[in-house]
Amino acid sequence: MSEHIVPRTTYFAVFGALLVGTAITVAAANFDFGRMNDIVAMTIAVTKMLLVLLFFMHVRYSSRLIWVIVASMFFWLLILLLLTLTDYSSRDWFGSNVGGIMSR
Amino acid sequence: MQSIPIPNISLPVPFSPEQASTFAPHVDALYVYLVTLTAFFTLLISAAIIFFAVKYRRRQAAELPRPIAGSMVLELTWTIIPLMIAMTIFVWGASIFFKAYRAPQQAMEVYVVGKQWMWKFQHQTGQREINELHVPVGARVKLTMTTEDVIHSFYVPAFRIKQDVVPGRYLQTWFEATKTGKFYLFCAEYCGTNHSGMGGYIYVMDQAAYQQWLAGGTGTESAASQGQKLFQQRGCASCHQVEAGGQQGLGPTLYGIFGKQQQIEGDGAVTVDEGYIRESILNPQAKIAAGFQNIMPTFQGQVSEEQVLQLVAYIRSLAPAGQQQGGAAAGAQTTSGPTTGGVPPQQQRSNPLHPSDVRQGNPAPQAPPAGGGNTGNANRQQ
Amino acid sequence: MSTHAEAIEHGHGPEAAHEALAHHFDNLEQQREAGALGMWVFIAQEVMFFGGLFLAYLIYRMKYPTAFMAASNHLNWKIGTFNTAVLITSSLTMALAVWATQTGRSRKTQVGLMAATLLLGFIFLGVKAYEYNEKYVDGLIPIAGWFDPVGHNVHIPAGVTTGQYQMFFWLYFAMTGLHALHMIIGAGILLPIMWMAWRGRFSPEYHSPVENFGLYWHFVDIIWIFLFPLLYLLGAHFGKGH
Amino acid sequence: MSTNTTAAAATGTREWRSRFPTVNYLNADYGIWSWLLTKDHKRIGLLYLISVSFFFAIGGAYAGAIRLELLTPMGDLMQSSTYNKVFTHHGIMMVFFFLIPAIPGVLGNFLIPLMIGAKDMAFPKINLLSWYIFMAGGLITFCALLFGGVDTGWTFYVPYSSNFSNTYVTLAGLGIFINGFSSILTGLNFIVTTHTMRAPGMTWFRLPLFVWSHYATALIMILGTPVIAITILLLALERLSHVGIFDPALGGDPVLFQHMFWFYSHPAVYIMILPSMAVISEVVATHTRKPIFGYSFVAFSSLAIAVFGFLVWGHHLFVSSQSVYAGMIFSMISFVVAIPSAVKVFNWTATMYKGSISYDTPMLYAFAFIGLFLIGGMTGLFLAALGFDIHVHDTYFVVAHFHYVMVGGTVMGYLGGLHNWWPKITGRMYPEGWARFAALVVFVGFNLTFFPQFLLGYMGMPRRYHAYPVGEPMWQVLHVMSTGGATVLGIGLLIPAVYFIWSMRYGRFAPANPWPGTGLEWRTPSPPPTENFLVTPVVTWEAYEYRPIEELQTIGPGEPDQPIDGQHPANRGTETEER
Repeated sequence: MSEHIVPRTTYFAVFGALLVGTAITVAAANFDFGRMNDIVAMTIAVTKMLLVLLFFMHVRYSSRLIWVIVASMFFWLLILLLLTLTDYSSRDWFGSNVGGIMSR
Repeated sequence: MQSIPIPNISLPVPFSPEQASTFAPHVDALYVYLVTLTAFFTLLISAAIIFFAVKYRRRQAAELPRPIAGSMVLELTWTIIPLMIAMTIFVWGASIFFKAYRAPQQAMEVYVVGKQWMWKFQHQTGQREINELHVPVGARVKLTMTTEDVIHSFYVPAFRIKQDVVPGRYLQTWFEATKTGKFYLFCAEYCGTNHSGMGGYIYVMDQAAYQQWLAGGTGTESAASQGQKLFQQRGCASCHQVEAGGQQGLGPTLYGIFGKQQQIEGDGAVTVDEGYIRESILNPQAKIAAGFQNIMPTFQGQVSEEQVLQLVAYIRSLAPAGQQQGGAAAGAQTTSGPTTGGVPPQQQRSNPLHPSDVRQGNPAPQAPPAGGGNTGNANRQQ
Repeated sequence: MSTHAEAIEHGHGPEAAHEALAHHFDNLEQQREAGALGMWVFIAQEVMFFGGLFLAYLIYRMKYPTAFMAASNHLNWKIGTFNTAVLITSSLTMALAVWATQTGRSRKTQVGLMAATLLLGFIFLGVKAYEYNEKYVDGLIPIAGWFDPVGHNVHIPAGVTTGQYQMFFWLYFAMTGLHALHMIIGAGILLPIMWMAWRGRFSPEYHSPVENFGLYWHFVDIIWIFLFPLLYLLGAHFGKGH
Repeated sequence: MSTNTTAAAATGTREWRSRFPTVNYLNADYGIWSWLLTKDHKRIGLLYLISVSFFFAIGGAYAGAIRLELLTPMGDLMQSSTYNKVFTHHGIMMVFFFLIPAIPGVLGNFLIPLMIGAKDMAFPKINLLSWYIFMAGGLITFCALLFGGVDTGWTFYVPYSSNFSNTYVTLAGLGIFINGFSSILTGLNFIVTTHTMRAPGMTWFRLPLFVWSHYATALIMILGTPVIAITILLLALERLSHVGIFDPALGGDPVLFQHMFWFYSHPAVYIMILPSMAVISEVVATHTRKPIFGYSFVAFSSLAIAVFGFLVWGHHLFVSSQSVYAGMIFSMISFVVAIPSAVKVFNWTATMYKGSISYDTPMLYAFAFIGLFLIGGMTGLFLAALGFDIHVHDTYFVVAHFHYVMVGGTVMGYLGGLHNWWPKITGRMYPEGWARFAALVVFVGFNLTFFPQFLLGYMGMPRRYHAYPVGEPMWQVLHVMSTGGATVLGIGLLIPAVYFIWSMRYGRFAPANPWPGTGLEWRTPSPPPTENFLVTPVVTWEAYEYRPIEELQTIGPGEPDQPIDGQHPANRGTETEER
């Protein structure tokens, strides 16, 4: 497997897209979309991250093994976040008090 | 879940603590099931290994057995059957868990505060105890618990109940004792130096003895009336109305507020429960009732966890008769009167674990002589 | 993915004698691949390391949304935006540095691009230090005894406790501090790589250190891409409503 | 031949040298720096062997102190504050500095490159670095214990560890934090090595199961360890700044610490047991002369354990005020994760069917492992059952359960593995008779120590108790049994320590393939040369493909092993001294 050389123009294009993404996320933050605020911000951040991963970090041109590693690190991060959230988001479901009230 | 009948076993199981609550037979039945399964599989595999080891022992140094690659049928068999057995355990275990965590609506309530290294109890009727809890047999007892310092765990082996208490939160557990007697209470979550000394007894008494015990206290006040005093002392009344129909003060009127939905500043509403009241006393800025100013000072550090619980009891009592939440089923009436003998709990040492290790300490400051409670000799090391 | 088998097919050839080839590898291709794989595995580890902080952020953010928005308002989003642009630019120069070694550009180009990366990294850290100082002036350092926003005339809105405020700043300092630490470590690694580049060690055949360092630097950039909206932009609209 | 020991040894050496290359990894270089600066994975394995043995001895001494204290219910041997430190030190030393690094550090480092036909790990310098990091972490923690100790329990639960304990929590935490990076780097090396360094013809499904299991272990090390690192870092920062994200005073939740702690520490249990399963797979195949029944099921069950092991940490929080629904999810997945372990046990048992089963010491440990791990695993199902766990959580039942897994599983596997590869590591045989005797002593002592603890736990004895009720004579009876068993176990563990050291000087010389096994490690001389194989091996056979011994090739110059001559392998060595 010989390595792929990404043309310079791609790098500049990605750089431009990242700057635009930053501008959009800053602009969007000044509007209140209610519950969508976080979704908008995170969508932009994930897009920017994918650009960096795929082009700057050459994942787009890498072996399947690298894809598997990238996928698994997000998978494990999601395990950590989501399974912990199952606890915090459902603490109040079971009766009003049992299982815990947060206070202070 | 409740529709599934949970098996129980009332025969004594060897090497198990007494069965003294309604949960105990259920837990023991599951235990017997699990031990049977384990014994079966251990014997099965051990027998197979011993049989193979003898039958197929190496007889000649150079022998070369025929290789066997594997068998899909066998693999699937010993994947699926254990999985199904495991799921039966899961369902059984979960059904007991649900039962243990679904607190009954009508129950006698006791407030519990864990503290390095003692358990403090407060009855709705005012009795306070340290490292001892007197309860009537056959009554449902709901414990509302918190801790003043680190995490502790309320554990009564004979009742098969355990619940960690976490600082900053109220947690609940409940039991219904089925047997009179004296049962160990332990702290099961490691909590520091004298962790193994943080224990005592649960006294389960028949109704008559329990009423006698209740009457045995001198000058006991109900938790609510203690809370009422605090309410006055701390000047809460200058802002909060406590009577029906009175004029709204600077803070919300507290009459009848318990259990209601309260609109708060910003969005949303909260149910006024123990946790919300506690939060509002200690961290008043956190959730401000809609339409009020953020002017209430915090009482953090000025009232103890026990006193907060008394205030909670008082605010709960501010409702038309009959609508009070929960309700102390057994002995809700405030009792006070001369000591009539009965059970002399003062004789009981609170620390069952190591009598040699009991240190004489100062009386717990927040535990005035209360009915039947061990007061002075709590195993305090600060 | 090449194993020895392929390696043998490729033949040991003249490149087997390359000075950078370690004794236990068959050829540079295998060595390069092992290096890149190792770096990716290391990055996976880093993701989980920051993951713990993101988890804490997520939990408390859910519990105290208002407090986090209000506290976030004390961060200067303009400075944050500037720093984001700086870091993205440094990622670009690093990507170009990798490109320069891959295509065998002059060592001046290689070193120049790396120096630009380093410089941008220091600008980022300098701005960060300025921001930290600002927080110090406002009494927002979340250490017990130091945290005193009220005493520094910082307005804390209703419905928010100072404890929750402090929680936000604790997480802010932990997350940005750890990120900054990664940048400082990165700068420390980049220096010897620049030295190697100056000595003309890198060529289209051998440039693993630059490539792997690039992966690390981009990863640090990605962390910031998330920290920026989560910490700085959270409360941007909140201030307007009040 | 000769009756003089020295002369015999010399004769043996000469004969041995005539058969095998004279230079091996042990005598290639001399001097302390040739060890401390070595990049040879085999020497690094030996460095780990020395250091984990040291930490195991310390942990074991603390265990002895615990058992002595519990002989009586009164808590009269030491003060409660001392006792709390003793069990904390026991846990920290055993978990972080013995159980986690033992098999991967010693046997994994030594064997993985040999088994896949590589000259070394992919990153030899990082491999050495990971040992230094391990030692730095270990010694810092050890200093914390010496200066005055830690009394939080190895679980470091907040807020006790953050705001209340005034012992050396930060220093010990720092040691564990540093040690985490050793684990991460070891895992990184295993993964990259397995991917990129396999010999020609060594496909994934020709890999010994040892490598599969270590690959799964490495996954957990990479993805789990960083989370405990950040958790301990946050705890240390909280102690330093006197405030932090777990502090209830800020609205923090102490239970979040437990989530983050167990996110690593539950999978860490699989870091401890998977390498042991790796050893057992090899030992069972070698000593029954049969391929492992259902190779691919055993291989994939390791990966399944690694993945599902990450989804069950909440079963440590059933009574910690975790949500009831989260408890249900974690409980259910906990039952699922038991299945791959069960599959392994069934497959090992099936491998013995129609095998040629030897009673050599490694196989005795494999028998012990299967039986004890079965009990340990089944009692894990007890604890995963929500309603049942309420009663036994934080009692001796839990203590007994994890000792059945950790000692009955990991330590048995470690000892079995050490015996199995001792001839390869040192080029000498251990004394078989003593070894079988010691295995029996360990087995008996182990069961006597830990079985009573199941009963104690169900009767309600909480863990980490310095004293227990005097009014319960049965509790004391069981504790006395346990202490008696611990004495036997301790003696059983001392015997191998003595004869292993003895055999390094006086043991019979080992042939390249004493058992014989089929793996690549058995096809190179004992001890192996520095770069493992004299020529790059080309693998043309499947895993565990047993053939008549004459057909087993040795890699490189040197004769194949002698045909099996009816002698026990221990007597089959080239050294023929009469004893």
